[in-house]
Amino acid sequence: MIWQIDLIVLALLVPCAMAAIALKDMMSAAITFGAYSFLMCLLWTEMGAVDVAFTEAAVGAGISTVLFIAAVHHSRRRVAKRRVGRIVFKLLGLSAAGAIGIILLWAASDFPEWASPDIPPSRHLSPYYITKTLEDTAVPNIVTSVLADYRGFDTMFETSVIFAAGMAVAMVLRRRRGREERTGRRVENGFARESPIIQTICRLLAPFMQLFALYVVAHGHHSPGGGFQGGVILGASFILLALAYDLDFVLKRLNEKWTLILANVGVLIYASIGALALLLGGNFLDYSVLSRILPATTPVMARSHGMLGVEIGVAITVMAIMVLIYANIASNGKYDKGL
Amino acid sequence: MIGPEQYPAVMIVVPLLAAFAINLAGLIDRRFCYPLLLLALGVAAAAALAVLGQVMRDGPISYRLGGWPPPMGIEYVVDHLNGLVLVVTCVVAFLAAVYSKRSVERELPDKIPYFYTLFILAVTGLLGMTITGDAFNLYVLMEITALTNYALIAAGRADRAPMASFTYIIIGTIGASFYLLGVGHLYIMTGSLNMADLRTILPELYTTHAVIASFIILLLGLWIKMAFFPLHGWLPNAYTHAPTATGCLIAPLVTKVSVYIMARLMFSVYSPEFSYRVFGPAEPVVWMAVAAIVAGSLMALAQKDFKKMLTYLIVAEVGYMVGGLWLANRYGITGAVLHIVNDALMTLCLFFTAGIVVYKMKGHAFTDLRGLFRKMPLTMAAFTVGALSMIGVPPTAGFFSKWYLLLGAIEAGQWGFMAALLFSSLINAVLFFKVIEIAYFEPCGVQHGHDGGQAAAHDVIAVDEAPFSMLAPLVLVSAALLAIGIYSGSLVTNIIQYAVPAGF
Amino acid sequence: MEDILARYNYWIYVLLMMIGLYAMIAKNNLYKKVIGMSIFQTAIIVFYVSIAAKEGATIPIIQGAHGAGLVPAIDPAVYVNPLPHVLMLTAIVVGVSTLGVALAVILRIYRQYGTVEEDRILEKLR
Amino acid sequence: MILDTLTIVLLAAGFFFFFATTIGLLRFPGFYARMHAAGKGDTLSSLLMLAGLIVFNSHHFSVEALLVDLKIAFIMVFILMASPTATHAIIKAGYEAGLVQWQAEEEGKHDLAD
Repeated sequence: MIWQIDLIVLALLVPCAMAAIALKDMMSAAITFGAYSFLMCLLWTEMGAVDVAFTEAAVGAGISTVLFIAAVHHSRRRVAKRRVGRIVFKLLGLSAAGAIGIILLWAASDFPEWASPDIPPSRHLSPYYITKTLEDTAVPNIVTSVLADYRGFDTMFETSVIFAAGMAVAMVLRRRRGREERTGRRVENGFARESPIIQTICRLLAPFMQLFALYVVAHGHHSPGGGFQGGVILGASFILLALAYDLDFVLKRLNEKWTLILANVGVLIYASIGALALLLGGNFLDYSVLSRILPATTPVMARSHGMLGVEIGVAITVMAIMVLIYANIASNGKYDKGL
Repeated sequence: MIGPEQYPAVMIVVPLLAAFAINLAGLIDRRFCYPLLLLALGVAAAAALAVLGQVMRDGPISYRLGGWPPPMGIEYVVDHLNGLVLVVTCVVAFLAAVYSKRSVERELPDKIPYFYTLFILAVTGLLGMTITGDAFNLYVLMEITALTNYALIAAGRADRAPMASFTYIIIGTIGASFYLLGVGHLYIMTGSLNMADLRTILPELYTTHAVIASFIILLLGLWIKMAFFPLHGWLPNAYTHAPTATGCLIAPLVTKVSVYIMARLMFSVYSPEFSYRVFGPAEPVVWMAVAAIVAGSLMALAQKDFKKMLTYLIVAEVGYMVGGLWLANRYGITGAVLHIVNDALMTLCLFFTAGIVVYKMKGHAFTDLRGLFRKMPLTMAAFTVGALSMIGVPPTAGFFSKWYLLLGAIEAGQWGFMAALLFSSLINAVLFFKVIEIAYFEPCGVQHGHDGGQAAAHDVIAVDEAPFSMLAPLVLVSAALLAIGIYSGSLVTNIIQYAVPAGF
Repeated sequence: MEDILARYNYWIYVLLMMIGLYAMIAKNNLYKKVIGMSIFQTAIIVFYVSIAAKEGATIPIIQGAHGAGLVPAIDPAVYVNPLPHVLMLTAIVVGVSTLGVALAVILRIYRQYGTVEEDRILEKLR
Repeated sequence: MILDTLTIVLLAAGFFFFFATTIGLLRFPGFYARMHAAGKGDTLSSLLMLAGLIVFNSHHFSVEALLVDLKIAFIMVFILMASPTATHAIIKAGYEAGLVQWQAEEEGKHDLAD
C-alpha cells in the first residue's frame, strides 16, 4: 500500500467520472469510462485487492466498454440537450446528490482511520479467514477460499445473477428472423472494413488468451484469479474474434444453442456439487463430505477440490453468458453479422 | 436421505435447479417448461410448510450453508416471522405459476423458456431474501430478484414497457446500492455481516454517526424498493405495463418482501429500542406513512385504467404496513405482519382478475370491464371478495389486519394514521363500487351505442368464463381470503404473536 | 496530512457517488444515466476496498504455502482483509449484469421509439 | 549492483519514452502523427519497463523467480503483438472514416480537435 499513489489515483478518478458523464459524444464517454475503470484497477491493486482489480480490468475496462460501444453503435451517438425543464432536473439531481453527500460525509466523520490495522473489520472476522484458510481448505489464496467456500453460497447466486442477466438480455432483445430479413452484411458505418492484419493477429492471440484463461481458472487457488476472471477472459477471446471478423465467425463455432447449454451447465455444475453434498448427508455446499466419494481425499482436500469444481462451473457460465450478451447487443438481437 | 433439517436449503435449491432444468428443457420442447415450474414450486411450497411446522414446534431454526459456523459462513434463520412470509411467498408464486400458462402462451409465445426461467429465478431470489440471516447475501438475492424483474417487465408488448423497465432499472439500482452501502457502514463499524452477530455487537455503537447513518441509508434503499411514497415513482408504470403473468408474480410479492426486510432490520439487526427511540421518534415515519396512504388512495381515484388503479393501491397499502411497523406497539406490528399476508393475497386476487380481463377483453381500461358480471360470473364473484377485503369488510381478511392497525393507532395515539386508514377504506369503497357498478350494470361492448342495442346486448351476453387454469387460482385465492379472515385469530395467536419482538 | 489521509478515501467515494447519483437523475440521455449508474456502483466498491486496506500488509495470498500440509504460522497483520474483496467481486459481477440488462433495454427502447433521449421518449408516449 | 543499475537504466528509459509519447500525443499536429507517436513510443516504453522488471526480479535467482520472469516475457511478446495492431486498427479506422493528413499550410484545419 503506497498512499501517494492512492492520493493521485483517487484525485484523477473524479475528473474522469465527470468527463464521462459530461461528454457530448457517447463513444468518447464510453472510452473515458473505460479509462475510469482502468484507474480503478490501479487503485485496487495499490490497496492489495488484486482479485478485485483483475476482475475490474476484465469486466469494467474490457467487456463493459465493448458492450457500451456495441450498444451505442446501434442507436444514436450524439447526446442531445433536454428541451424543457433542464434547470429543474439539474436542481433535483444536485439536491439529491447533496443530501446523500451530507449524510455520508457526516457518517464518514465517525469512521475508523483508513488503513489502520486496528479497525473492527480487520479484527473481527478476517483474522479467522487469514489464519485458518490453510487448515480448513488447503487453499493459500484467501479470497478464493472465502469466495468459493466460506461464502460459497453468495458466489453461487453471483453466478446465477450473471445467468439471469444473460437470460434477461436474450429475452429483451432476441428476435427471430423472418419478420425482418437477415441483412447478411455488417452494419454500414464507413470505417469498420475488415483488415487482414487485425484478423491475423487476433486469430493468433485468441488461443493464447484461452490458454491463459484456463490457467487463471486452474491456478486460482494459488494466485489471483479464479472462475469468474477466467470465464470473462474466455468470453473476451470470442468477443475479440467477433470484433476482428464478424459475429457469424464466432457463432459458427459457438452457436446460440450451445451458449445456452453451456450457461446452464456451468451453474448446474455449481449447484449440483452443492446438492451432492446434501445427498451425501452434509449441509448444502459442504464440500468436505465429498471426500466420501472422491478417492484418497481428506475432508480438507475435498474442500479444495470442490472449490476447483465450482470455479470451473463459474467459468463456463460466465464465458457463455458474456458471449450471449455480446452477441445479442452487437447484433441488436438478430444474430447476424454483428458490428 | 435428505432429512427435515435440510428443508431450508431444499426450499431454495430446488427452484434454483429447476431454473436451469426449465431452460434446458425449453431447448428440447417448450411444453416441458410449465410442468417443471409447477413441480419445483410445489416442492418449495411443501418444504416451506414443513419448515414453518418445525418452527412452530421447536422454535427458530438456523441452517449453516457449507457447514461453517455463523459469523464465518452464511446462515439461514427461520423464525415465526419469515416462516410465515416464506409460506406466503411460495403459495402466491405457485398460484401465479398455475395462472401464468395461458397468458404467457398468448403474450410471449416465442419466449416461454426464458420467461419461466426468469420467473422461477425471481421466486428463488424472493425466497432467499426472506430466509437469509446474512446481510450481504440478502443483497445478492435482492439483485437476482431485481434483474429478473427488469427483464420480466421489459418483455411486455405494451408500448411503454421498455421505458417503464428502464426507469425501474435506474431507481432499483439506486435502492439496492443504498442497501449495499448501508451494509458497508455496518461492516466498517462492526466487522461483521451476520445479522445475529451484528445484533450483539451494535448496541455499544448505537450513538455513533455511522450507525445512525447506516440505518437511514438502509431505510432509504428499502423504501425505494418497496415504493414507499414519495419514492414510488417507478412502480405504477412498471406494474401496469408488465405482462400479465409478471404482474401477478411481482405485484403481490416484491413490495411485501421488502417490508418484511425492513421489519427484519428493525428488529433483528438493530433492536426495537434503537429503531423507535435512539434513532429518533418514530412519529415522522408514521406521518410519511399517512402521506403514502392518502396520496396512494387519491392517485388511485384519479385513474381511468383498472390495472393502474391497482398499482396505486399498492402504494397506499405499503403505507399501511410501514405505518403499522412504526407504531411501536404490539397491535401495530401484529397488524402490519398480518397485513403482509393479507395484502399479498388481496393483490394477487385483484391482479388475477385484471389478468383475466386482459386475456378476455384485450385491454385493462375501466371501459373494458363492462358487463363482465354476466359474462364471467365466477371471476367477478371472486373479484368481489378481493375488493371487499381491500375495503376491509368483515369477514374478509382485510378487515382484521386493518382492525389491528386501528387498535395500534389508537394505543399509540396516532390519530392521523387512524384517520388515514379510515379515509383509505372509504376511497377503496368508492373505487371498487365504481368498478363493480361498471361491471354489473353497464352493458357489454360500447359498439351497441343506441338504446335498443343496449337492451339487446343485455340478453345476448353468454357466459364465457376464463379458462380453468386462470379461474382455479383466482377462486382459490378468494377462498383463502375468506378463510384467513375467519381464522385470523388463530393465525395471530399461533404464529404472529411470536413474530413480534419481545418487550411489546 | 495524517488527518486528511485518514478520511481521504471516504471523501472521494462520497464525491464519486454524488456524481453518479446526479447523472442518474439529471441526465437526459439514457446511456449517460447508465454511466452514472456504473459510477455509483464503483463508488461503493471503492468504499469497501478502502475498508479492506491495512497498513503494512500484503495481498491476501498466503506465502510459502505451495506444498499442502506444511502450515506456517500465520500472522493476520501481514495480509489485508480478504472479506471485502470477496464481497466486491460479487458487486462487480452484479454491476456488469445490470449494465448488460440496462443496455439491452436501451436498445429495445431505441427500436421502439427511435431515440434514447428521455424527454423525446416521454413526448412520444404522451 | 550491476543488476540494480541495469534496472534503473531500463526503467528510466521506459519512463523517458512514455513521457515523449505523451508529449507527442498532445503536441503533434494531426491524427496520424499523434497515433504514430502513441503507437511506437507506447510499445517501446512498455517493453523497456517490463525488461527492467525482469532484471529486478532476477536479483535472487530461484525457480520461482524464473517462472515470474517467464510470465513477464510472455507479456512482452503479447504487447509486441497487440499494441501495434491496436494502433493499426485505430489508424485504419481513421483513414477509412476519411480523416485527411495534416498539412503545414492549412494549420489547425484537420487537427484532431474533436
